[in-house]
Amino acid sequence: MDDAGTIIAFYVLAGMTIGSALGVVVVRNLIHAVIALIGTFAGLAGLFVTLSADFIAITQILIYIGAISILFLFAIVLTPQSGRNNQETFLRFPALALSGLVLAVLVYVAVDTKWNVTEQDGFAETAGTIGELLLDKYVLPFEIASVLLLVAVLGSIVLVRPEPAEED
Amino acid sequence: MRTKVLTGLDIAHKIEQKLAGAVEEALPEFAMIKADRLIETLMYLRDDEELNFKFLSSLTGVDRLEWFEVAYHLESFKLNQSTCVKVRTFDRETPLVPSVVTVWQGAHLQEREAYDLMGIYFDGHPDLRRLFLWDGFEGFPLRKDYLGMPGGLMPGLERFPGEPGVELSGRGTE
Amino acid sequence: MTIKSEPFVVNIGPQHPSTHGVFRLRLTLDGEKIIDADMVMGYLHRSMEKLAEERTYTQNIPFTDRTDYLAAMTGNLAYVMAVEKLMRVEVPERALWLRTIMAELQRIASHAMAVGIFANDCGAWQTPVMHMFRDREKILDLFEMACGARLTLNYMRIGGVSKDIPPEWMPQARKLLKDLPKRFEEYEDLLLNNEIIIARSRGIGTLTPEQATSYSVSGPMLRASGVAWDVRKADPYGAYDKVDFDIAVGRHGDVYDRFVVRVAEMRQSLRILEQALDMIPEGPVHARLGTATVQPWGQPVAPLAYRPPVGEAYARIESPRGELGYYIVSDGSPAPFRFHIRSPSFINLSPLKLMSVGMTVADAIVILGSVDIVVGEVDR
Amino acid sequence: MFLLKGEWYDLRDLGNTVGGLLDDLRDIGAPDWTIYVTSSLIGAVGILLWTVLSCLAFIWIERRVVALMQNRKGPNRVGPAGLLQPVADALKLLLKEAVTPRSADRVIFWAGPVLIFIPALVVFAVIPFAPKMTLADLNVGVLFLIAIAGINTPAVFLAGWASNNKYSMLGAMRTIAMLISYEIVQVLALLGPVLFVSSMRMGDVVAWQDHFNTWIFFIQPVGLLAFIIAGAVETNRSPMDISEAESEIVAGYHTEYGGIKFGFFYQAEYLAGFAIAASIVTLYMGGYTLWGLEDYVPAWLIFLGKLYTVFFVYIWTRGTLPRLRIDQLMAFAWKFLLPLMLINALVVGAEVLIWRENDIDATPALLAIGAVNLVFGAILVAGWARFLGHGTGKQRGQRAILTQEVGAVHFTPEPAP
Repeated sequence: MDDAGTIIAFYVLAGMTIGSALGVVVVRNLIHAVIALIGTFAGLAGLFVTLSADFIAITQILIYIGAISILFLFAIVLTPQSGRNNQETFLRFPALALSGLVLAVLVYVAVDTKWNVTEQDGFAETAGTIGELLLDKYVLPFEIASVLLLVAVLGSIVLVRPEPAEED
Repeated sequence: MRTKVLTGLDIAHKIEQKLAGAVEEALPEFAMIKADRLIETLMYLRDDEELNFKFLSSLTGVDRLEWFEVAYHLESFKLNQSTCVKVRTFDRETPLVPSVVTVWQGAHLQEREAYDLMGIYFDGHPDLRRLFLWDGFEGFPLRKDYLGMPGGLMPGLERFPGEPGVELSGRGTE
Repeated sequence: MTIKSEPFVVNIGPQHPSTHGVFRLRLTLDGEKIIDADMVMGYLHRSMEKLAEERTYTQNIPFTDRTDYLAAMTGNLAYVMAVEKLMRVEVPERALWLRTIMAELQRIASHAMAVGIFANDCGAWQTPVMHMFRDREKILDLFEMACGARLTLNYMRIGGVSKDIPPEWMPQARKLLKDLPKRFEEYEDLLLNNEIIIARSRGIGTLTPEQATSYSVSGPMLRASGVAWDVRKADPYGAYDKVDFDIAVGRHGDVYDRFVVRVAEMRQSLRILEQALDMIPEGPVHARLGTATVQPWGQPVAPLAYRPPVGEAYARIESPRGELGYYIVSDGSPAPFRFHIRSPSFINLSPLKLMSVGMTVADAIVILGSVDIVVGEVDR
Repeated sequence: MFLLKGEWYDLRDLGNTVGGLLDDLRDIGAPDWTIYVTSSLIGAVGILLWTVLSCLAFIWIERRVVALMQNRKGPNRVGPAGLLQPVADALKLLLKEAVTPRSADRVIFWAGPVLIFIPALVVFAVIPFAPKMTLADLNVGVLFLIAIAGINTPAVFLAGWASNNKYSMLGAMRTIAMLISYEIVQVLALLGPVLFVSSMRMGDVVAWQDHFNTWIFFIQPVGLLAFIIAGAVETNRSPMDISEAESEIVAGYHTEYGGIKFGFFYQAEYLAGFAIAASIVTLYMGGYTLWGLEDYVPAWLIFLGKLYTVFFVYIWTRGTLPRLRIDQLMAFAWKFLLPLMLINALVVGAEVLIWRENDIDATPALLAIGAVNLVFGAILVAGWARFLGHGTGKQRGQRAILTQEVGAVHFTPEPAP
């Protein structure tokens, strides 16, 4: 896995991910920010590919680019008078501090963890393995996630349901 | 079967029986209704069982030079009869007649058209705007005195190009 | 609580594939739902009513072609009938029959377009229109044989028609009449029973008979609302009192019924034509007009012109689009003193807002298609 | 014939030719990465060439065929029988000025056509044109198809939004609503083949169909139907072309695009159509196999033949059917196809489980499954339609009432739905 191609790909993709993630924060136009977010997702999917996690990579594209970004776009466009521009807010510095904190924690964990390095090849078929794990070892979190989604669906239906007419 | 045409005299007779004094003038072709009693007369024409003029076929303005008149051609589907009544106003600056939108919804567009082209104002019309011409258009083109041609010609005021007008008032009426 | 999106205004037209001309519909939308509809017209306004006041009665006939250019015959017919009423002219029998035949051919041609374009508005990609064009072309060929023009025909004259049909006209007309029923059957099969068309047009743009009457709606739209009113039957002109036909009436007054009524009327027109082609008598096609009404005018040249007596006349006929009326006021001069067209396309638009509020954009297009407007006639 | 097996001049599978070339490269001692790059370049260029040529050909075919359906001639002036018309059109699009509306968002406006074109092309990477003619036979190929098609959604939205035109916006919104709904249907429909084959590799799906001498179409008729409909939605084909409904919103999300930018949309639409047809052929209709004929006839020709046949069906519907309304289309996805596909997935799962657990012979098992699925599917479709109030005779066309009575009123209010 340590051939030149993978390493180059890793740095290119990492640059793309971080660059567009920065774009999300910096760009003023909300729609442009969503585009940058799509770039982040795509970069992330590429990173998964370099880890030979192709199922996760494809799912990343399917769910995040195909659905989540659309959700953002809908939320931006359909909110009346949402305005398309980010305004300066006083929350800027607290947010910066918070994200700095998160970064510090992540870096610390990444450095501190003893990463297992195995000589074993990547999974040939990741989908099957993930499926088995989901329905076997991690069935409880999986089911809880399903219930959560169901509640979310019901909630959104209740939200958009037109009120029954008062008259007649 | 042919449509029964109620002449102006017939219809004037009917109206006078019910609403005395509402008819100003009755001719074979039409009955002229007084403007202030127009709505109740037309309501009567519409709702009376024997008249039943539920359908406003045509509404249009005519510039008779001395006065403006609005002609209403009415029809009844049930009784298969038709008639024509009119209303007039002598004011040339802002001719004002009552709007009949409350009687027939179909008058809405036709009154807008008459206002747009003939400059007849309809009192009580919900949305009296220009229809074919744009907002801010000057004058009302179907009026006989609308614009002149170079050389002082006023084509609308002549009988026909090349034929001088003899008398101007109330032309087209006998 | 309900979530509403910001209302926004969409202009359908003046340049839009399905406004049938330069007509503009301003829709205020909440999402796809229409909350307000406003018509803007006049892009094709040629001020015919004013122009006609400076032209002789005969010179005005071409204007009537150019109002409803898909049904020029009926436009001609209504106008000359109004003038004849004013002049009290007796039209010869053969001319009456010819007028009837031409008007019915024109009705088939016009309804074919209406039906085809309606299917187009529903989203059928040109195919129905093209098939309808095939039949319409044949009818236009017949018109060309009779009067030399295909679209703006200028065929009717005050007191008759411009000229008699040539001898080879009849066989060709009969051949067409033999072909058409088969085609109509095919169209009825393909369009009337089409699940998607039914889904798109049932229950859309419904008008009750009371609404339709109050809004001065006429023609197929009125009949689709269930009112059996057809001027051809109620006040027969031409030779309609001598032929046998039915009034086609709809059931629910929705867009689909307007479509059904038009298809049924094409059938009835065929029925009229079949009888008329057999019953048409020989004879002159133009009335002899006395010198009392035909007098020289103007100086120095003095061409002849009709001078109807002082008075006014309102004549109405059943054009393919509805009740087409001409209101003419004469002051005894060779030109009309007032010339007003009661155009069915224009007045049938009055309930457009009523029909389209609460529907979606797609429905508004279908509703507008079902009104079957010709913008030349809306704006005049 | 069999002497050819695997030689570079064996045109039955162009993979052999490329393989021969790569072997030569290896022989002269080129480094691994050159071989890697060469093979992917050849594949990419090949696919690009093929799509462009097919597009040109099918633009002509579509116009001629639809013209035939409409009693007219279609393009017949440029070149023999109008064959060069698409080329002329393409040239015209290339030469036209690329206008950007002043109020448009310039960057996204430019990005729109590109973002739409790339996924439409990338999809073909996983399509097996012949046994050795797959650019990248991913082991999640089926998912890849859907994921890449899903990139279309934000691209369409961005194109519509960036145009700053209300028609475009409406079209974009419609497209998104439609694509997202039908993507779910598509995924559920594809569960059928995937469960049977128990692999998401496209090559495996074809191999499975070849091995059992059956097309998945025969054991998944309802699934194929749903997939075809979802495919029509995805490629904006009639009767689901509401996102660019010409009679309503002019051209939908690409109203403001002209010149070659429009050309991109136009070609992307064709590519999407080919991709859907290719997926149908691969997943449901046996791919490049035709019961042994692929040993004699070039397999990729068989594949293309099937592909064009399926694509022709889309042209056919375009020439014949009117268009549905957006709410009807959404209702159809959520109320009709989605439950149907959920039940279908359940049934397929049960069938596969029973088959596997009991070690039944393939032939009787497949016959039984096919019969069960056909009957069950038919009952389900008819029953569900009836449940939703369709096909109960209420929808039949009614004729007008004929009457002689002037002034009578024959009105019955429409019964409430």
